[in-house]
This record gives sequence, structure tokens and C-alpha cells, in this order.
Amino acid sequence: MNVIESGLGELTQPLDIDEFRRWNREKSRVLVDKLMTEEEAVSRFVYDGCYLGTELYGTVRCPMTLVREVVRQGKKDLRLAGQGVTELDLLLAAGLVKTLDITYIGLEVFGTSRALRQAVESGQVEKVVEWSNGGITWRFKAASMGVPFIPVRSMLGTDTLRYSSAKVVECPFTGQKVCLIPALVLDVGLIHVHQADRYGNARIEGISGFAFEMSRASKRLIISAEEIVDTEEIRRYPDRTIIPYYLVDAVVHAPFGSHPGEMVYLYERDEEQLRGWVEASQTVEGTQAYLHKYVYGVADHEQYMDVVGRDRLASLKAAVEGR
Amino acid sequence: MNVIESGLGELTQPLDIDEFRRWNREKSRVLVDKLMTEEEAVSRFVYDGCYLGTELYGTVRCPMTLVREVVRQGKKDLRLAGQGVTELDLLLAAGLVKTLDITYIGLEVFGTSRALRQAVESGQVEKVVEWSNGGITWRFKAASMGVPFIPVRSMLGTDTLRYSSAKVVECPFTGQKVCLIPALVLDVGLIHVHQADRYGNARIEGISGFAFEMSRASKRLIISAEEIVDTEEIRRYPDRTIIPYYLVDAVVHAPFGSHPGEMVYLYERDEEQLRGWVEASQTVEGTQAYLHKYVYGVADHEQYMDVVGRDRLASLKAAVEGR
Amino acid sequence: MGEPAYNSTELLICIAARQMPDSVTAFIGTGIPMLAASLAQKMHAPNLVPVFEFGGTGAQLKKLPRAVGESRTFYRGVAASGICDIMETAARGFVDYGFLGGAQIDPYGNLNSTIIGPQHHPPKVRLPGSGGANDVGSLCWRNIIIIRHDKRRFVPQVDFLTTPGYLTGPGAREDAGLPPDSGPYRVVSTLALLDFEQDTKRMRLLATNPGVTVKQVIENTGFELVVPDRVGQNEPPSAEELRILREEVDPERFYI
Amino acid sequence: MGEPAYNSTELLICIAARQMPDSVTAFIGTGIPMLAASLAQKMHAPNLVPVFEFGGTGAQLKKLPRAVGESRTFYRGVAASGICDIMETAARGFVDYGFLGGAQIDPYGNLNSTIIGPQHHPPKVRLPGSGGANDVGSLCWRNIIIIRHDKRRFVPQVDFLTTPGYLTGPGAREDAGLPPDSGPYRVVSTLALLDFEQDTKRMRLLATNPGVTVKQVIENTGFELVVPDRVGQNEPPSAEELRILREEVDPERFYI
Repeated sequence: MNVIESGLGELTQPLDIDEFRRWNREKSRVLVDKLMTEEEAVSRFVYDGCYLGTELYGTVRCPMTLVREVVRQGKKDLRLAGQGVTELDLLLAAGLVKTLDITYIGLEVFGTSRALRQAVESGQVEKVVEWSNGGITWRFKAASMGVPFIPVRSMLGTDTLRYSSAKVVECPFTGQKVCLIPALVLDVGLIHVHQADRYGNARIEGISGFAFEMSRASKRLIISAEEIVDTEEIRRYPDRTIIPYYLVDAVVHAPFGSHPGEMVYLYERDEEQLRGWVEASQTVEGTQAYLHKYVYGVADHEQYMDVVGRDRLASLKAAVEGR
Repeated sequence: MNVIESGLGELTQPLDIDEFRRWNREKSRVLVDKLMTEEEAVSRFVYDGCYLGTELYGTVRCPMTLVREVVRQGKKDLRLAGQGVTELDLLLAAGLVKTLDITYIGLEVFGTSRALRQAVESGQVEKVVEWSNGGITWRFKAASMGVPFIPVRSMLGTDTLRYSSAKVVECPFTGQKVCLIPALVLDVGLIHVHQADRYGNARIEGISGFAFEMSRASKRLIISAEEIVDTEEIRRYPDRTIIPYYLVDAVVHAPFGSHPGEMVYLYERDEEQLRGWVEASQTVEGTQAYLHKYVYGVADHEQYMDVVGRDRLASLKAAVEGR
Repeated sequence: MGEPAYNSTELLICIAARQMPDSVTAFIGTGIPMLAASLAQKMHAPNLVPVFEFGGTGAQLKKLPRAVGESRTFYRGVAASGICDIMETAARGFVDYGFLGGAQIDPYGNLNSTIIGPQHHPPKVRLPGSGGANDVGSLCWRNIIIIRHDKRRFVPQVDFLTTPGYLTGPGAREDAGLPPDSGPYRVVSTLALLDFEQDTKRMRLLATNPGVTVKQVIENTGFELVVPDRVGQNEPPSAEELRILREEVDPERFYI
Repeated sequence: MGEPAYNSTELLICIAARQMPDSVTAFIGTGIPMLAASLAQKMHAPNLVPVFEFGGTGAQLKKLPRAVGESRTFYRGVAASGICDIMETAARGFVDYGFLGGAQIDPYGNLNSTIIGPQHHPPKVRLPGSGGANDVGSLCWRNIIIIRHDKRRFVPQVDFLTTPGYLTGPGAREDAGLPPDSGPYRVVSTLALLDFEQDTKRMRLLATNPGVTVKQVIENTGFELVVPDRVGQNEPPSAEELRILREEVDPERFYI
């Protein structure tokens, strides 16, 4: 294949679809109970140096309970696929990130991320490879399709491509230039959902972000769920399952698992705590104080909810708009 | 791009993604009432020589009311994407097909299709290009992604590829050989769904086949629906919309629109009539008699239901299994 | 008590069902594979996960599907998605077994279900085409081929290579770009059970069906079979297999 | 009666909103684009269809979204899918308008939101990165850039080309493989409204904001602007625009 341009960025995760096939061949096809605590899920499946990904984005349906547990356990040298606000900011602030396939890490309306600036400008994050949001999701999509790449018409002509690990080739059918996006297989994916059964069959309400693609691009997949439902319910409406159980390694019951972010139809985002993080993260001391209060200083998600305050959580639930 | 092998099959529909973009740019973004009769929908949007596609497959959620109308209006020289049982068999039997991108046309458990044999072996169908089921769907998927091709690991090493219009190249990331499947943009797509509003926002229950991909790969899209629902219902559950209105050109209300096939949760398939077609299609006379009884001889879908018999239709409804 | 009477379809179903271990995923097409999967699920493989081309995953096969997309392919399943999801699940290596059929098979397990005759178009005889078979044959780990056994079907070279077996022999699948370690696993024919020799990837006789001799198998095969010194004998359908098949799998006698 | 008082954010929102005709689809990012789309929908463009990156289509923007994926991006929408569907909808040519911002812009409308300084890693200043901007800039038909106007931002060459404008000039987008006839359409800055000259694809002054002179615009631009003989003047926000903006679009004063 005649390559016109190759991005300078390294593949921070080696690309081997056949190895992914072999891995998937070994995964169990049996319905077994995977319900466990976040402590157990993270200690069993997340490891130093692994390539980690989270879904969704910003303050929306992020796997915050799982990410806080990763920080609590101090899993380090992480390679990350980055688009996020509060979730990746925590990992960066805690100094756990070694390489970054970045698309956007910022605090949206609250501005840029101090944690990102500190970690990247200091060189603490050793490698940074650039992508667009579409680009990184298409990487998951390629992996989910079991192919080494997919062509897109984005990123072309830019430094985003130049500092990515994408390539430009000529389409053999039309002669037009297309950008080839290499597949990204995660060692571990973390996804928070509305409902799951104890085997891992999972459902999401509202927009589905990139849960479909990322769940299928993960060698290990940890699901946290607002609600654990009976498999009978799953079998009654099989068309609502977005993640089938065989993809899943652990199921964690985590009501308010996206807090301080939101969960559509269930609870609103917690403006006060989000602003609290923005402020705290401006300084090293503030960052440490925040992490101590909400992560290191609490044993688990139950205690986290106590610290946040059950009344406050109830008020976020009450604030939800209808359909 | 260094091409290792090129399928001998012609692209029976020219491949031009930029032209597809220009076409889509002109489609209306406004919510306008598109409810019309099948007669109006087919006469306005289906034309002699157009490239036509149908979804789903076999005896399941096929757009039979729309296909019968195409036959009734005698739209000819059709180019078709083929996987089907009763729906494409009718078009072949009526002698309306000029070229065929085929994957499977047969009567499943009832055996091979006489209509296909006659039309292809006689040379009446002028060109036949081979694909796998995955292959033809990936063609729609490529178009739905707005790209000229996608790579897959199927069809490689076979005559199916040799007589397709796919190509084999070396992956520039891994060196492995992959099959590139060219995008297929339909002039007209026909899809039957459970529910739609009058603007075209549509829902499907149970498996979704390739409705997502094909709806997004069609320049014109005619939806027939078992039920017309209020847009209020669509807006309450936007995550259940599989086809958004702006893709749609016409909405036809067609209860039992998949008959003699089935519609999950609504009615069972009509074994008797299916077997009737299998038998009738063995001879020219039988075929003509069947077409006369169920297509040419009835004015519209309402009359079709009368001919089939309202009691029989009611019994198919009654036979449905629960969830 | 003598052995129970059975017909050849019932025998094929029983032998095919026995090839499937428990706790695997299997890509199920119309007809005999459906019955075999259902029989296996009710006999020795309660954790068998059927996967159907147009989106059904993990259905409980209480009633027999009559088509690959129909309601029963996801009845009480764990997921009902679409064809791309299923094919791509196979591409990712999640589908252990596939079932294939065809009008012709060659020594390497390549299959033809497209045309009969030397010319592609117009052909002497037009068959239905690949359907999902090429994808199944390309992407599943182990494929079981179910086919009537005679010289017209077991041919030295297929008229049209619709679905890949081992292509031209060892290494050929990998050379073509197909996923390593995948390919045909067993041939369940009306006369025998066969597999493919490790070194040559040529079809090998494993066991003959009840009442069938090795000689008969050889005579009805249009190419040279690998015949080992010891050839086994397939057990006829047991009374239990037949009871379940007739009373639970296909009580409406849609197929058998 | 004098003209109503307004702040610079309100002015940007009003001018951006006026660029959007009715009955178009618009890819909406966080912040000012959300307010502009909402204002347009309530003023002159009741059929404006907002499209949000992570899946929302056709939401009724009764309440203002605070993030690109949040509930309000599909509140009473016609569809709620995922990011691939939205990006690919843009790739197919279904998204008419996009909104972009950045830390730097060059004469061809190329944008930088990745780093400041000459070196990619480690950088002098790390910015958030492309996010969806590169996709929007690549795939939507017409892009509206909203940006503060000063010499640090309007530069001859961006430190990092995050999001494509017209790249190096006429034909360069097409040469790079980007879809024909797409690209930057307007720049709505704190000082002026600008577009791109047809022949050169260089930024051109269309109209100055209230109280701003052409000279001021030129002085605050770090490259040579195309300045036509006749430069218009943007109308200040009308009382009606301000009322809707303050009372209906952002009554919680989240942004303004």
C-alpha cells in the first residue's frame, strides 16, 4: 500500500488484530456471576503500565467510581486514550499517566486543565499522540470491527495528523486521498451504564457515546452500573442490550457512579463539586486536598457517597428533567 | 495504494462519495409531512434503471408492500443489491432486474429460487457481481460512514472475491492482506419498520438487520411502517430512533407490510402463502397466476389484505409469541 | 430391544450436535445447524451460545427458528443487534463454531454454493450464492460442514470457490490474509465424519456412519481421501437423542 | 431611548446567531455556539436542527446545555445515537454548519487548539487538543469560527495546525483529500465579522463591530487582512435579541 504520509506519533499500544482474536478466543462464553466491588474489579484487572480507556466524556456518564478506585490503588505508568474532563483529570493530577493518545482534555466551559498542563509540559507524560474525537473513536471502531484500520476523511492536511499515528493513502477505487486510522485495542476499558445484570449484559439510556465501539475494543472490560437488573429483564428486551455479557469481566454496582457528573434521566451533574475541582486543581495543595477528601481518604464508593452527602445526592436526583 | 488483487466484477453503481455528499447537502432538514400512499411513494421516487435495495432478509421485516407496488408499477431495468427470499424473488419473477450484486437469493428451508435461476441462467439479468452477506452490508456501512471503502478480513482467497468488485491490498500498519469493500450508495432504499412518525423518524424492535447502515447509504429512502406514531412519542425516547427523519423521503402506513413474512412481536409469518409462492414459482404459469392474484390484480395494500383475508391476518397476529 | 429407527436427516443432526462442546459460541444457519445446536443445547451443551447472522445472540432455542433472521433467533436472547455486529464479533474472534453447507466440496474443504459449470455468467446452474457462508468460513475458528455425500458433491475441484476451506493447502489461508488458526474442522456427511489432516490440510476419514463401509465412503468421494489405519464408527442416534429431537427440538416436524 | 447595554459575549452570540439561516443542521460545541444556536432557533431559525457530537440530534434547546454530551443535547430530540453516527453524518454531507474556536487562527482560517510554542513535546503550553474540532473543520460544509480578536490570536502562521481551514490556500483542502466545497465560512470575532476571499481563500473583513474602526481591526490582526473598499458595520444586539438571550436562552446566566 503506497503511503503518502505517515504520522510521526508512535503506536503507544502495539497493533495486532490476530493477537486480539486469540485473546478473545480465550474469554469465557459462560454466564457467570461477575458482580464484585470496585476494589476487587480494579485490583484484578487494572495493572501498572496497562493501556486504559474510559467512556463517555466530560461530565457525562463517566466511570468515576472506577477511576477513583484506580487512583486509590495507585495503578501507575498508565497509557491512556484521552478525551475527558473530570475522569482523566484525576488520573493526570495523581501522576499516574505515562503516555497519552489525546484528543481533548479540558474542563469545557470551565476552561483548560491545570492537571494536563502540569503533567504534559513537565514531560511527566512521556509521549503524547494527537487525534480528533472522531479519530480516537474510529480507532475503537476499527478494533470493534476486527480490522487493523479504517479510512476517514478527517484529520487530513493538519498537524493533528502529523503528530498522530495515522497514515494517508490513495483510495484504490476513486484515487482520492484518505486518512487511515489504526485500530486501538485497550487492555482495560471502563464504562458506566444505567443497568446491567450480574453477568454483564448492559444497557444505556439516552446517547450512547462510544460505548458500543469501546466495549468491543477492550481486552478487559469493567462495567459499573447504576442498577443491577435481573437477567429476565434483559431477555425480555434483548434489543436494548448494548454490551453483551461475554465482553465483560467485572460488574460493579455503583449508584451515582458518574458523580460529580450526570446520568441522564437519573441525576443532574453536581455544579458545586465540579467547580470545587476546577478551583482545587489550580494548585498542587488544592489538588492533593481534593484527592485526599474524595479518593485517598475514603475506603470505597459507599463512603464516598457519605462524604459527598446523601442529601446532596438526593437533591441531584430530584433536579432531573423528565423525558 | 498497491493493489494485490482486483475483483473482476464491475461496480454496477458508480462510486462517488463527493457526489453523495452533494446530494445529501440538498436534502431538506425540515420536518415536513411525508405520509403518502405506496402508489405515490413508488411513483415519485423509484424509477426505471435505478439502483434499489431492500432490507431485511428472507421472510423477516421485508418491505413487501413497497416491493409489490414496484412490481405493480413495472419499474424495470432495476439494479439490485441482493439478499432475499420473497421480496427479490418477486422482482426477478416479474422480469424487472437488469444487474445484481448478489449475496444470497434463495428460499432458505424451501430450497433454491426458480425465479433466480430463470433470470440469471437465461442471461436476462445482464450482470451478476458476487458478495458475501457481510460484504454487501459492509458496502452499505462504508457508504454510511461517508468513505469510499472499508477493509474486512472476509472474502479473501475465494472466487467470491474474484467475481466481486472488491480489492486486496496490504495493510500499511501490519503488512497483512486485507480485502477492501467499496461503498455502495443506493438510489432508492426500501425499509419496513415497526413505527414511524409522519416525518420519517423510525423505530425497529428486535434485531435491526442492516437498517442502520442501509438507511444511511440511500439517496432516497422509502419507509413503510406498521404503525404511525406521534412525534411526541419519538421525542420522549430519542434513543429508540434508528432512522432519523432527514434521511427519509416517504412514509407509507402499511400494517402487515411484511406479509407473507413476519414482524417480530406483531405477527407470525404466513407458512401457507410462503409455500404457495414456492410452488407457484416453479412454473411460468404459476408465477403469473400468483403475481396476478396478489400484485397486478389488486389496486393497493388495502385490497391485498382483503385478498389474503382479514381473518387469516388476524390469526397470524394471534400466533405471535410473547417476549 | 433393537436400535431405534431414524432417518438420514436425524442422523446428520445427531452427529453434528455431538461435534459441539459445551460453553462455546456457534454461528447458526438455517436448517440442520439449527436443529443440531438446539439438540446439543438440550443434551450435553446447556451453555452453548447460538449466534445468528442478523443479530440474535444467546437465544433459548425452545422453538425452532425457520429462517436466520426470524423472531426465534433472538427469543429470550441476551442481545438482538444487527448483521454488522455479528459478523464483526466473528472477526474479533468471539465465534468458536460455524456451520456450512454447499453443492460441492473439495479435498481442502473449500465450498461452492454459487454456480455449477465452468462459466460465471450466464451460468449453467445458478445457486443461491454465498450468503453469510463466506464470512463464517473466513472468520469463525472452527467450521463444521454438513453435506450429502456423493461424487457429484465431493469433487477434486469446486466449480466456484464460494467459501474458503484451506484453499490450496497448508499456509494458504494465512497467505490470503485470512485469520490464522481458523478453518474447516469437521465434515459431517450422510456417510461419514471427516476432518482435515494437520500437515496436508486434506480431508481425512474419521468415522463411518452406521452400516457404511470405508469402501463405500471412498467410492462416493470424487478425490483421494486420507484414510488412516483406524477408522472409527459413528454411534447411531440414541433413543434419548431421538426423543429430544422429535419431541422437543422439532415437535412440529418442520425439518425432520 | 438609547441602545441597550450589552457585554462582549452577548455581542459575539448575537452576531454568530445571525450567520445561521433557518432550516439547516448545525454541529454545536460547548459555550457560545450553544447560545448562538439557541438564540437563532428562538429568533429567525425555528427549523434549525442542532447536532451534538456525542449523539444528540434535533433537540429543542429549551434549556442550555452545559457540556457537549449532556442530557440537554438530546432533550426532546428526534434521535440520540453516538459519536460515530454524528461524525459520519457530517462525513456524508448532512451537516451544514459547524462552530469552531481556538487559541490561534491564520489568514486561511486554520486553527490551533493544541499547543503554544515551537515544539510538540514537551510543549511550552499545552492546550486541550482538537476534540471534535478537526472533524467539524474537515466534514461540515460551512464553519463559523468564534474567537477573541488580538494579535496573539490572529497570527501569520499557527504554532500547530489542529483544525483545517483552507490550509495553504486555494485547492489545498481538496489536494489533502478533504471534501470539496467545505471550509471556513465566517469568523465572528470580538472586533469584526470576516469571511474568506473566493480567489485567494484569505481572510477578508466584512463588517466591524459597533464602535470598532477598520484601523483597529487591522492593528489587532497579525497578518494582512483583505480589506475591501466597502466594509459594513454590524448592528448591535437588538432589544429583542438581548431579551431572548437573557430571559429565555440563558436565564441562569451560566454563560453570559
